[in-house]
Amino acid sequence: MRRLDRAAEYLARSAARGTSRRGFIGRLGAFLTVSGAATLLPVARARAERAPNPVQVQEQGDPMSCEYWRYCAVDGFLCSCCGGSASSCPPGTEPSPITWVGTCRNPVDGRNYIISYNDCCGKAACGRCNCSRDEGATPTYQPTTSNDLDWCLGTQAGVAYHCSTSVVLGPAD
Amino acid sequence: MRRLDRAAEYLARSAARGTSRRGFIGRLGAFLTVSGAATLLPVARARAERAPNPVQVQEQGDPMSCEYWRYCAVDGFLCSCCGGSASSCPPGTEPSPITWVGTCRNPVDGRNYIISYNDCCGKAACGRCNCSRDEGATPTYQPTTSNDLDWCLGTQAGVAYHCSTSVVLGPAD
Amino acid sequence: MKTLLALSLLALGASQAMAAPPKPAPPKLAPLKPEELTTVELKEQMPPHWVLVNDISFLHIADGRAYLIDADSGHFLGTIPGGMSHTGVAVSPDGRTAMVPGTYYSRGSRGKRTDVVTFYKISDLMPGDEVEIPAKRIQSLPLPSTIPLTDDGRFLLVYNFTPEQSVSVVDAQARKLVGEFPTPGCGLMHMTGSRGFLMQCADGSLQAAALDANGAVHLGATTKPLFTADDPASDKPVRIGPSTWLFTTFAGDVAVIDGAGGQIAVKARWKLAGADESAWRPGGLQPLAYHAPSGRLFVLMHKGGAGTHKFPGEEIWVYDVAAAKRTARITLDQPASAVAVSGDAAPLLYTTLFGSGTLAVRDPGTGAVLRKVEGLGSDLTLIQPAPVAATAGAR
Amino acid sequence: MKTLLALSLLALGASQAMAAPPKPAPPKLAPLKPEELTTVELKEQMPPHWVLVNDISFLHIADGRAYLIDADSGHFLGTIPGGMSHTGVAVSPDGRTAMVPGTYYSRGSRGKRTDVVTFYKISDLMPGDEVEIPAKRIQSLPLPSTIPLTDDGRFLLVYNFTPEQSVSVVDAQARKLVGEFPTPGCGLMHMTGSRGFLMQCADGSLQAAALDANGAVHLGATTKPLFTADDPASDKPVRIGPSTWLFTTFAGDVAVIDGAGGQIAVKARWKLAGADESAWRPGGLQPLAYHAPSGRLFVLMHKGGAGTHKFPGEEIWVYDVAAAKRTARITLDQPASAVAVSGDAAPLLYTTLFGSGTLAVRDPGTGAVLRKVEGLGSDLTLIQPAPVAATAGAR
Repeated sequence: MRRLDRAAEYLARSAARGTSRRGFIGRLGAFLTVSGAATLLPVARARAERAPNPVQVQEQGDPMSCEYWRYCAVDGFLCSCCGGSASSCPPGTEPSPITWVGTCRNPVDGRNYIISYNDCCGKAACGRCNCSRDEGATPTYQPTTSNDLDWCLGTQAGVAYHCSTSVVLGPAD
Repeated sequence: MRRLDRAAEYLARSAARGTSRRGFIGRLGAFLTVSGAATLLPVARARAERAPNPVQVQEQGDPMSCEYWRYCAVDGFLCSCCGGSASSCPPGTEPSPITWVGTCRNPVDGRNYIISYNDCCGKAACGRCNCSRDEGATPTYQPTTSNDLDWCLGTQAGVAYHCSTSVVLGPAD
Repeated sequence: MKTLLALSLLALGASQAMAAPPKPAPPKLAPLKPEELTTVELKEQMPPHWVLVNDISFLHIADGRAYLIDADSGHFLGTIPGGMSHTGVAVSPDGRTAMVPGTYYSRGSRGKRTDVVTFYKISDLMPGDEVEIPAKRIQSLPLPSTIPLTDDGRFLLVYNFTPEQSVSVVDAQARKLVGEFPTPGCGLMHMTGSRGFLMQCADGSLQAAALDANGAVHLGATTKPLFTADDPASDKPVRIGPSTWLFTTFAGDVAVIDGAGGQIAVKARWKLAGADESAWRPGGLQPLAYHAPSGRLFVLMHKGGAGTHKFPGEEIWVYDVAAAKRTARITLDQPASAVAVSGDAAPLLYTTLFGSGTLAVRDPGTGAVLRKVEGLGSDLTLIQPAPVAATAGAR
Repeated sequence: MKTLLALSLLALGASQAMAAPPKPAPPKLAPLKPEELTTVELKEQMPPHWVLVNDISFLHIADGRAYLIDADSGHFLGTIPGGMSHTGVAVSPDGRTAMVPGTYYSRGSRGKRTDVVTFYKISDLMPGDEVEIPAKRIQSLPLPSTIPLTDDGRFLLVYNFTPEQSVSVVDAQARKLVGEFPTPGCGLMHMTGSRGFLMQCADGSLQAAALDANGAVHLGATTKPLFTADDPASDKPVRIGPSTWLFTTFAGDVAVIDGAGGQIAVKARWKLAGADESAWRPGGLQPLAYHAPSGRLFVLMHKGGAGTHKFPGEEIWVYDVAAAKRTARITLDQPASAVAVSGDAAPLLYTTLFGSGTLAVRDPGTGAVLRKVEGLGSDLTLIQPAPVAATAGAR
């Protein structure tokens, strides 16, 4: 949990700089997205088959296509094509516990959702289904909304980027 | 020089197996090709600019083309396209002290020459001017005439293959 | 940073996908639920139609890997990382464990070399135990017989070439190195029975060898040269029985060789091509596949002369090995540099072409493409179907 | 093993080069002499028209590298290895030494991480001294201001992001680590004078900082936000004077900012595009290049809306910076994701497109292609011309 402590520290410092625009809520969401990630670490998991998470019933579209609504700000290889899904890492990879977030509109219900773009890490690039959409992405010095950073830095060993997920955190509105 | 000692040992053992066909002379040539390589190691060299070796006056053709006569059994990236030449390694690479040999005919004088296909090593693949001609190449268990092996194994640290040279050792006939 | 690849697509004139303008909201639906990010876990045992495809990543050869594919669905299941000059993955006979001999340098392509065997559970594809082995593993074109397992999965053998030749033995049960054993003049380990193997020697002879109960290698009898200098046996034979291997020469001569009990005997010699087909030769990186339940041999064949032993096949020729007879010629829609066949009774035929990034799943009777799995890196070499033992037990 | 690549060519129908049948020997010539294999050595100092081109090798990101090119001849001179997420090479002002911040893992893409700065002499491109630095170097899209050198070449700065932000300082003379210094909330080091630099902060403000005589970083004044949240300044500004940087926003606003003496002042604001050109924006991985002797700014411009800041340029727009006026529009034959210009009085303009593997060498007046250097990997990112100081002294 050390990394998350650091993230909290970082957030506190950033807040102290007086930033209060869209970034801040994003930051909080982003850096704390997978706060339960430690319990998900493969070493701690039971050994039952665990299928990729499916998409939810109120969704339409193909999660293996870059056009899929959740991917409005994704930038990388789609985990759906790499042995995972939009919200599951492929076997043998580790989800980044901190990451950046975007806001995408679900065309089925017309609502905006906060999407967390966690990287799956620990193996070199999957190389399948490259999908690059920079909608709302910011420069690297605004990290919580930047897709130019390798977010695998938050994993146990800071290991290599493999693919990107797009996890629904909740409604944005 | 330890590697060369081993090569000599290996040759002795191979000879003891009673092999006397084309392989043996090839082997001797191959494994002792760059016997002076130790003196060429960059750490031991003076710091004067050293241009790539040119081709000899009795030759014709383009050493940056896979069609060039010396390359009849080369297999890899031509050092001529990587900062070296047919008989020079690019800067910052180390020639493999042992390697395999082939025999190519120089169209200008009609003579066959023994060509030593030393690898240049220590940086990842150059990636330019890939040239693959398997004329006379043998399986890996006949190593001295095999181009399926990474001959960088003979360098100081057994480092990565960068590109291939084609050095004239002398007339084959 | 992953937007980078899009730029090249743009250069090709593809337009960037932009979000469609929002439409009016439909009648109220319950909002999507917050999700928990999970990590996929697989079956514990490879089913018969899972297959590993190896990518040597030639231009970035320190970063080889294997892709695990479900050939029935065409789904990409996961990735197993390799190392410098990745050869392949040794899968335990029960299909539960993958063992990956890998070579790493402390500074990428240079520095201190470390060779290890890393154990992965198929169920989670996570790097588990690691056994350090002598940093001498052969760096070459990938050959399955450089990393064989004993039939019971107990010992993993790794072929070394420095150019001294030797075999490292790893106890896959105890997960420790047994030792390194010299095999002067001979290379590759073609397994013949529970502990025996054949090696190929530079003069065209074969060398028998065997592991003892502790995994130590003992050399046995040597044959006289069995192949001529002008037409050597390929280093890519295929196993057709517990102690029997089928070798092909560059020109397409077949030799069936039995190594039972450390005795080496040539059981049959025949030719792949008829007298009127002398232009046809076997070729590729993995030119032979054998389907034990039906006794069929699949061979990648092309037209070409001397020095074309790595040319991809234009056709697959199918043989009844017991009868030493060709039974079919399959014309390929695309050339193939590797062929393999699943070991079960309802098999799938697999082909790939180096550089294509595509695995073709075929009907072994007709060669018809059932499906293609694309986007598998660029430098696919060996295809490894699920082991036969797993095939027997699974599903 | 290098025959492998030929297979894919064969698949495309290319025929394999075979040796021509021998012709009758001509009149007797002296036979070729036995040759000695040598290793090339280069000039000690980069001449003005040598240029480094960086390849991040995105699909095999542990194996980045820089290619050294002679842009006058188009010759490929050599390779400098990078590491994981290769950013670029810091070249000493005298053009004699290349410093490469690199990240390595003990098992390729995983395992123990080690970050080092490796020193290469330009003359031999051999890895020399190595300084270990905190294993925190930012892994991102390559940005030159993550690895700047002080103007005198004494200190190398490396930007860390973990997500804590800090700067590691290496004494390039003593070849040792000075230390790591926190820079909370701000990143990148844009050098302003002999020891000063500017950082960009998340709220759109700038932070002044400076090194003391020992290389320790001390933070100075901070501005109020200078850019709006909706149109942030790019993290790819270009230096146009000893203490002055030209920033562009995503939408194409220009801000010229001086950091002399640790005081930060906006010297000018103008727009790249006219009112009737609002669809045009700067974009790419290296969108800006500045030629100091002529005061010209070169900008990669494309048509696109929000979120297109990494789109490659369709044109290069040229500006007289002092006059804040566009002086030329150059239409490109191929889009470009990076632009750079040599620092000498008779400059060359360089462009590349990520994914093309090609460096185009151009006339900076007309944009005409003088020559192309091809086969440079696949994922070219930053172009680094020889340093200006070397330019002044060499040739």
